Amino acid sequence: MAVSESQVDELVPRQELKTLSPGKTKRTTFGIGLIKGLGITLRHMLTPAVTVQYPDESAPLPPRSRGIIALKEENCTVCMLCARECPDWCIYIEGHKEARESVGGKRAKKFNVLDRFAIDYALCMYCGICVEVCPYDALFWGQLDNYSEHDVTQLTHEMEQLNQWMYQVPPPEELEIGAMGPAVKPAAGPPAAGVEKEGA
Amino acid sequence: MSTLIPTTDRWLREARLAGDATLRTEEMVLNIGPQHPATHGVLRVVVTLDGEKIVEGTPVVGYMHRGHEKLFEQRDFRQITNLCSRMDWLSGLNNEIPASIAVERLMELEVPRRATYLRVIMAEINRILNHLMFTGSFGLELGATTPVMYAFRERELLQSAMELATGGRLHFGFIRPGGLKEDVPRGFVDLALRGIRQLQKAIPDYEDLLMGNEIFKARTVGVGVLDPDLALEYGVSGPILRGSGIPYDVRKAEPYLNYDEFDFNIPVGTNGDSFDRYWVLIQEMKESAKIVEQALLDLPAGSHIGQVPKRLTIPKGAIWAKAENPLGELGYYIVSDGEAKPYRMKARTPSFNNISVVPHMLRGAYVPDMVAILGSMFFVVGDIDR
Amino acid sequence: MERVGPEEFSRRVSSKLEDLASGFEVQYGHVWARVEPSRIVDVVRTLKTDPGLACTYFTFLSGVDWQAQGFEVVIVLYSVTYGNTVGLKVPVPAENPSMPTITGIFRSADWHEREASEMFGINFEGHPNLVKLYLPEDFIGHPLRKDFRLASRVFKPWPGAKDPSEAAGGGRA
Amino acid sequence: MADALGNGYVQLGLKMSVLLILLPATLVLGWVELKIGAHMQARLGPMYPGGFHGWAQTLADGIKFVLKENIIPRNADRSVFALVPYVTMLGAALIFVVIPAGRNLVIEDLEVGVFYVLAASSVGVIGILMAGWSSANKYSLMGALRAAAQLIAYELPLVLAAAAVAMMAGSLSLVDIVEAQKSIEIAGFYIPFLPFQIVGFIIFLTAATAELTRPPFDMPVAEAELITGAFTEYTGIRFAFSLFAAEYISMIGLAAFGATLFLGGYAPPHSALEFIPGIVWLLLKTLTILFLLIWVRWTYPRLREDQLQKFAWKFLIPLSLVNIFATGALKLTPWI
Repeated sequence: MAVSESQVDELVPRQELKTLSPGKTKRTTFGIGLIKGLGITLRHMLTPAVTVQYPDESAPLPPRSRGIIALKEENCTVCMLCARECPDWCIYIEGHKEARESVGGKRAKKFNVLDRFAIDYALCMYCGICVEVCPYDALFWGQLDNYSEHDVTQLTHEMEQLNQWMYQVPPPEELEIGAMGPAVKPAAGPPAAGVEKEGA
Repeated sequence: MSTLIPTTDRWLREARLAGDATLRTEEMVLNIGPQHPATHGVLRVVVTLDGEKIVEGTPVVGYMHRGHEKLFEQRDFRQITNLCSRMDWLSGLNNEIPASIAVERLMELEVPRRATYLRVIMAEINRILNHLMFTGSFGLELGATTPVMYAFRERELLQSAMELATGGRLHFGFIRPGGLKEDVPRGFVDLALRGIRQLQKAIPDYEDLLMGNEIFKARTVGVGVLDPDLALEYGVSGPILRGSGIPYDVRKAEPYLNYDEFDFNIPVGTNGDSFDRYWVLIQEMKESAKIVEQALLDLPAGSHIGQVPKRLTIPKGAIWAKAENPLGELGYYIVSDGEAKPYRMKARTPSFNNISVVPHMLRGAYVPDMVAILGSMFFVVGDIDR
Repeated sequence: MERVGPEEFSRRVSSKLEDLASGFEVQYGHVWARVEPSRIVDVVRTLKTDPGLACTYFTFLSGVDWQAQGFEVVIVLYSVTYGNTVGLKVPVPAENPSMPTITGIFRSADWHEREASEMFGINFEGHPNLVKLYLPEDFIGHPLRKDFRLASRVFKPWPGAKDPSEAAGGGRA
Repeated sequence: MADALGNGYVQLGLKMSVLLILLPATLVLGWVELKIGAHMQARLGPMYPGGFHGWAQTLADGIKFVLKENIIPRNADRSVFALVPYVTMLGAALIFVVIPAGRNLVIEDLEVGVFYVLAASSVGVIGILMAGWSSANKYSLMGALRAAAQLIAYELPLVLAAAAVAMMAGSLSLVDIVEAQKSIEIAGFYIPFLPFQIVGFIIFLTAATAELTRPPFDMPVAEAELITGAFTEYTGIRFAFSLFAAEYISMIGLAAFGATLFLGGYAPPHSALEFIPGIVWLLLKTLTILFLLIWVRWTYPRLREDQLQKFAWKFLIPLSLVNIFATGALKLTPWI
């Protein structure tokens, strides 16, 4: 039943295989293990605790932490990309068209105006695809780890709230040494979020 | 209404009616779970007991079936990577890797070297996180409440390294076909190294606190022995299979990413009992720490994602791609009909096969052994049910 | 035992299973073959017991719904000894899909067959206990069939269905 | 001082106060256990209730238990079910009757004090058995049966360990036992029985832990297996009394008993320290034993019931018999 060391090499021939086996660890020397265990707990009792007293102090959140999705309303062009890429169908967008006054003889331009932008956080799975795909830097991850509502329906947050959360968005961070961005920027592809923010 | 257990009066009355006052014995059917501390999650085990001895034990699954395979068919691969991590929530990143590998092989995408290194680093950190969780919870199941707290202490640094890079603590969603979502931020390498060093310093404590403990040995050595042939027949994989003495590890048997460039060992148990499985788990953490160390110190400069078209349309075909999840062999069988969404995506999760062998191990064990067996089968219910 | 590459292993498999299976090919390092339902038990038994193949490791069994073309049951076995994977594709008719069980050879197939049976409605003849695994007993339908629509995608309109111009009032930009 | 204590009314008042401080003592011990356990696990434990290091945590827990609904399962044996908290509490509290806190500071100095403590401490197990039987729950039943089996296995070593001490002292009265320890005096230092009875002390601690159904011998209430075993169906104040209060009271009781037997009870370590009341010394010694019990609890995993039986019958009982034999030999050697 047990496999010997020599058999081991035969069993997986693809690669050189080094194995370890429990061997002596199983043998019992009565009492030593019990005393060692007591020593470990006593040592920990005499060293300071490592926990953070949560409501009073909270561990710092890293800049990429996925807390809430904030909307920079001015940047949104109602392109619907985020709503389409969302796996959970939890982004609701409504907008209308407006024409800009012609300036200096130029032709009047039509552009989209955002009327409603809502995210249903009850459905959201915090994957961040919407932030990733947004081509105009309108969506950001903000840092917030303790927001909650009394009712599921209230978890659908509208534009005002999402705008407010822009204040929770941390500044962009530097990348690790050696980072060179995507290999070759795909022609029409959205660049990765981190790089994008760094440039912003 | 019939009672589960006859109360004093009823029993005496029945005995008198039956004309004899002698005590009779009968087997008792006990439902363990779906809400029970030993099944961490919603696994249910129906056991037939003869006193404290288990005559028959059958796991009942499905309490957490979320229909991942159906959901996969409605999503493209960027969305799928985010869904994959929800199957086995303790090793999210390891779940995403084979899905991406499958797409990369089908589309013949090239993954930059830096991305591969980072994938290995994060997959191994994730493996350590997963193993720490199970070393802790196994102690908890045997009544030792302290190891789990130490395990969480060690988890914290590595967990925050992962959080620093991906923004998530459980569901990373960091792997993309062709590379990674983005490059890691500055400070990741330092933080991860610190986490690894702290872990390496703490592992002797785990070994002394539980593995060296005579009570622990009494509870685990010779308990829940899994025969290697039975394990193979049931497709058991991961630390459990290796605990039974079979050195099958996808990282060595069919190297993916660049695992063949790193120096690490495969810990293998000798007789497949709960102790061996636990031992394998602890040793694997050491080995993973070695891999992470090598990869971190050797991390090349470069891109985090290869040349990937904006819209991933998968060529027609089928592929079976697997990887070594912390809990065993995780694979996806993907059938594509040339669309962005897979036509069929079967997830072969390790816990499913691992748990299906449990009835054989429960037979003849005591109720407390059941806890030791289930605890050392290292399963995540989301991974069984998908 | 010497190490065996997938091509060499494929030759072995095809020579052993010549009259039982067809369509041998190597895809991404794995050996695949097509097997008729009536032959599947023999094929699996040969794969498991033949010392030159030794596919003793049961990986998974599942199905694919090819709609009008029927179903395809996929069985993947692995040989720990030789480090090779063998995949079997078993075509099953769309009407009354049925194939013999392989639980006699791999007891592990029990749960896999139960899952495939509830998800696709494939009958595994001779299975000792072909009841639902995941789904509640009174569940109607087979969720992984293509004609089973995902309810959440039916009841809710797609928020992204609108054209940007539609969302912005219907005119052309 | 001794005269004042001899006064009947003062005695009565003191006797009453012993019982009155028991409940608060459980709250304090509960808090101490929470804190020690937490620090052993590299955390802080309760920090908020009451202000200073969460001193009021157990009090808040108690209030919560009082406010909770008291549920009796429909199939339960109602009267037995409701009686359980009284039985477990009574068994635990009875121990204190004979524990001397001073030469005269004892509720009743029974001639058979050792015997009485051992008898009283096993009453609690009857409570567990009643709880398990009356709950009409399979987990509870298994827990109760385990508790009964455990009692039988561990009562014996406990008795034998105490018997060795009684042999040393030549009396079953706890006051006499303490006085006997005071009589061993080297340069003013009172030497307790501990150095002579180190094996007996370890046996006593092990058996007491099992008797208290505390880890590593907490199989009757194992939460990972039986979900607090016999008390699965208990809620609210009944749960608090039958599980926590009873456990902590009997824990204090057995620890005080152990302190009396092995550590010299109310006797100070040196004759120059006689001016400090005996109750302080008793308390300190009791706390030492309590710390040992708590320490063990937060370190070890749980044994299995059959392993525990094996351990008790095949190791502990023979060992305690050898201990008794050795004690007899010690008594016969002329230099003691």
